[in-house]
Amino acid sequence: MTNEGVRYFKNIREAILTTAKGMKITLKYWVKEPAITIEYPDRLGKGRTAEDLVSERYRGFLKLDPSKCIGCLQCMRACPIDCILIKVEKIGEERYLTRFDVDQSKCMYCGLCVEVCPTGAITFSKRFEGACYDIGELCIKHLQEPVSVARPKAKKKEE
Amino acid sequence: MAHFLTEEMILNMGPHHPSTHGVLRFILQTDGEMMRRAVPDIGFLHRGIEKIAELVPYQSFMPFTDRIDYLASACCNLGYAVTVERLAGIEIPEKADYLRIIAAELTRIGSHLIGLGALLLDLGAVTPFVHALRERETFNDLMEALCGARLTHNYVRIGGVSHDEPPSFREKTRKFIDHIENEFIDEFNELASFNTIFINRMVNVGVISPEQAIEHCLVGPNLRGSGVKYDVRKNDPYSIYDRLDFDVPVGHGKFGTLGDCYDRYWVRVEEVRESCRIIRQALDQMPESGAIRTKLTRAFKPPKGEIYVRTECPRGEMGFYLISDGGASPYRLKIRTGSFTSMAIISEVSQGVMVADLVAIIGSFDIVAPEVDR
Amino acid sequence: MKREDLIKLLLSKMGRSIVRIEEMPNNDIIMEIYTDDLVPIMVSMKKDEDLRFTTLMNQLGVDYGESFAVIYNLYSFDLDNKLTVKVYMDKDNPEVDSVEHIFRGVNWFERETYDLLGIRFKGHGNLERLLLPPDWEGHPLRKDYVYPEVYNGLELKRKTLLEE
Amino acid sequence: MHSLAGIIYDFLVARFGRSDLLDPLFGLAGYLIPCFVVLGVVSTISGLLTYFERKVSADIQNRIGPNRVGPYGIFQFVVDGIKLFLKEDIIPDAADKFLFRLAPYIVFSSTILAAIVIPFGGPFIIADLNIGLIFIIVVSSLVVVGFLMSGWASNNKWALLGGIRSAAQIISYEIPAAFSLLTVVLIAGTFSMQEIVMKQGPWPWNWFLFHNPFTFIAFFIFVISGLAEINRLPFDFPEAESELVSGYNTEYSGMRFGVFFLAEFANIFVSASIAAAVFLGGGNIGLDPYKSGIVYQLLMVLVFFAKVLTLCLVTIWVRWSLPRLRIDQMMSMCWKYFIPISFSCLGLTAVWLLIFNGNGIFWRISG
Repeated sequence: MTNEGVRYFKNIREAILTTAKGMKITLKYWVKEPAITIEYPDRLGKGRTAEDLVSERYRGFLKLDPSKCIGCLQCMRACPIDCILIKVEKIGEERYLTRFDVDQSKCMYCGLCVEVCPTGAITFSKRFEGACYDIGELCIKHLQEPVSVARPKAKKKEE
Repeated sequence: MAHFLTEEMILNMGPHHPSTHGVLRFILQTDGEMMRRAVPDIGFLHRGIEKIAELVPYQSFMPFTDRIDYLASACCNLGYAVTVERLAGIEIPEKADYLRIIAAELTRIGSHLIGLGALLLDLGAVTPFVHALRERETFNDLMEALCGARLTHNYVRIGGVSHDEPPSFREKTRKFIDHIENEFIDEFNELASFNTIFINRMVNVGVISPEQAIEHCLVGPNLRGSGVKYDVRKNDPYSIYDRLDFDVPVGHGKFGTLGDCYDRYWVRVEEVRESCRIIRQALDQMPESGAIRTKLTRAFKPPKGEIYVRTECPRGEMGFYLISDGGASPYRLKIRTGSFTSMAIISEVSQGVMVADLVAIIGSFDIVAPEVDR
Repeated sequence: MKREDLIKLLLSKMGRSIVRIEEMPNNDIIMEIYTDDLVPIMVSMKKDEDLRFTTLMNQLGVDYGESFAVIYNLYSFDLDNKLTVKVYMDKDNPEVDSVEHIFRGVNWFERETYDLLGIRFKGHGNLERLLLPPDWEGHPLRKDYVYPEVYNGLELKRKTLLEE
Repeated sequence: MHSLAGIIYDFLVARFGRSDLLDPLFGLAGYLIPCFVVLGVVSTISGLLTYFERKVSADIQNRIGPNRVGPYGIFQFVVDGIKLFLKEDIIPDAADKFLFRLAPYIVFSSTILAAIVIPFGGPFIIADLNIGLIFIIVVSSLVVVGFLMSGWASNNKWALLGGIRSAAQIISYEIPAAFSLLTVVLIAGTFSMQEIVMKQGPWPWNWFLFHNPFTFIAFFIFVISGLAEINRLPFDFPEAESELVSGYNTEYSGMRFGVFFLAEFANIFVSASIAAAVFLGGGNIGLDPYKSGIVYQLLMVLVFFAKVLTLCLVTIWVRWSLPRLRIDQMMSMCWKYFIPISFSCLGLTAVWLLIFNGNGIFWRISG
């Protein structure tokens, strides 16, 4: 009986003590600790944009520098889900890039295409806001008109 | 005595229930609040990752391993990379090894933070969950600086890692693990783990004896919660875990019976501390500079063969059984995940508990639905 | 225990059932046995004092083209040994004995293998589809599986934006 | 006659003159006007409490909380109310339509009914019933009817479980709550709320809270059982969003859900005001509530609301600190701990009063 009785009061004491401890911590946060929320997107602070929030290596939308692209199609092959479509056509002597489309609605931002690019033509931008009304807008056509491919020869000699 | 006619109730819990992490479904057979049986119904997140593996090249499969268990993507990456490397006999640079371990253990911390927090959220305590997420935010920032993604890291590559450490990564990581180890866990314990209400909810609920746990192929923290001292990182070390000194926390019936929900919870809390220790050692030992990646041939093809490699993910052993026919993509890749077997044991553990206990049991197993379904 | 010793031990204990036994990468041993001997071998694996493979870590089915195989990964907590057991079966009638009554945790593994590869397990209590819906046709992990285009009136292939 | 209705009656008579025709109207107005005022005040306060709940939880969790509508987002609750009004009100096909529609109003009105006998400080009490405390205990159990009704009428198993849970919970916790209120009745010797307030004084040592150790315990038991009766977090079983989806109000949407929501926060206010009036001296500042000037009367109201607000904030604070119990633990807590303790508090207070001649612990300084 005494054991039971002792446990009865011990339970009450434990309950009060642990509850008080927990409430002390929440009180500390209530009174003292400041909020860490970032008020995205409209109150980021002066002159800050959404793209400043992310780090240097952030993997956002893909970006193409057509002047560097040598049309080697490695990124297209590396892509696990085939969201890049490149067409290279020969017009006369020159090779032209006629299409460079990236389907950002399918892209899973794995970075394999950026990794294999020998010239650094395809890179990640910091843009991450992809909300739009029509999913077709996410299929980004990087080239408006055919662009002649960069010559890889200079690079090859360096190597 | 009058005989009351009672009727059993069939309750459908999920797939859109607040406490079925992800998209799980249980068919509950209850007698009022008391539960007779809970039959799990899985497959809502089945994406056929094993089939995808047979279609894409070895390197290109890496992003898909992120999606096996999205809360611990670096650990899954590591497991797959180790499997392929062991089969193909690829040596990887020392620094890459350390970076991998740091990423994997940071992920383990991040994953456990969510696991612990979500369990508390299921039991009605919202504040500890938000506090855990606050800490996870730091982890997300660290990983973002390291590899550029916050959730699906895709950091590890076959033959190394994708990026070298960014500037001031070591200091930031040290600060983070110091904060977790010295301040956050203690506060979290005081706020939640040692609360009488929480203890009463968790002890003597969902008890799994060591024999039962082995019989049902439980792995990871759920097995260790039952008192079986088994950790792949210790028993079958991969990467550089054999160079690092850490303990394997096991459940010992801290407040109640051995193998109850509280033990599984407590093992996770302790594992966060151990991960902090591992990261600290890895940061100390990591070379200042060096190669981070072994170049593979463009069309990488491992030799013909079969291999089964086990790695330790936050939810337990993640095994990759890889069959290669010498082609560019795996012939067959079986991914054995921890949540799969934990999910299978639920119908046995949940006999005769209350509906509220089922929520605690699911939470204590730390089940992530995509890992069950793959 | 060293791998060579374990192979010798296994050969001496159950040599008659073993088709092939050899080393496997990652410090593992692969042992191919006759399909009919699966249950007695699994029982002795678990019960034998020298082997004590108390837990079944993984189970999978494979479509090898000309035949099916089921692979079991065993592990012994006490002796820290790993073993991979493999049984082959006929392609036309893939059927093997269930080991559910020996290792209870294999229940869902067998259901998954049945679901994805169509290998039937004799003596399994509840052999139903696990991951796929009950009215799904075919077994996706078979090499000759043709991906369906429509399921219950639902179009399964999403049109890519790239195809215009 | 010392009552708010009397004062209003006197004022109206003085303004419009006495006539046999208008006399019953004046008498009715004396009750109806305060009723509408209190309805408005309680609704506004419960709206404000939703704002406080969100703001306090945000502060505790390192977040910001509502901050867009009005200064510091204080008008958030108005916008929320408008949103709920505009939402589609869905009644499930299989529901019992009549009961489904009726339930929220029963819950809300039973909450508001208790406000009739709450002394808001000074003369501001709608009806100073001589059985005020009993009235509160009786009326607050009516909530159960509404909860059960909504749970049953929704024709949803989760909702039904929530309704049954609430019945079990509220009925059990009535007992310790009533017992702890009775300890005060023993000391005050009356059930009238206004008189209970008047028997206390402006200073803490005049309050019944510090009258003797047993009322001190009784206060905490009342506050905790109050939490259980109003379904706040350590005891929010009827809702239990992670177990029962949303409990009894799973199927409700639009303004019907809004009424439930409002009732929940009105409940917090009512429970806090009972505790403040009975244990913490209510709006007593040491002056006669009926004969002092209007400034002092308003000061009394201010004092009362300060105490109530503090208690409300504590209620919110508890919610964001603790996990939820399990239903059987909640029951055993009630029957094994609260009822015996509150009962012994009642008995020991009686003994105390006998031994110390009706004096409290601070009887020397409190005079």
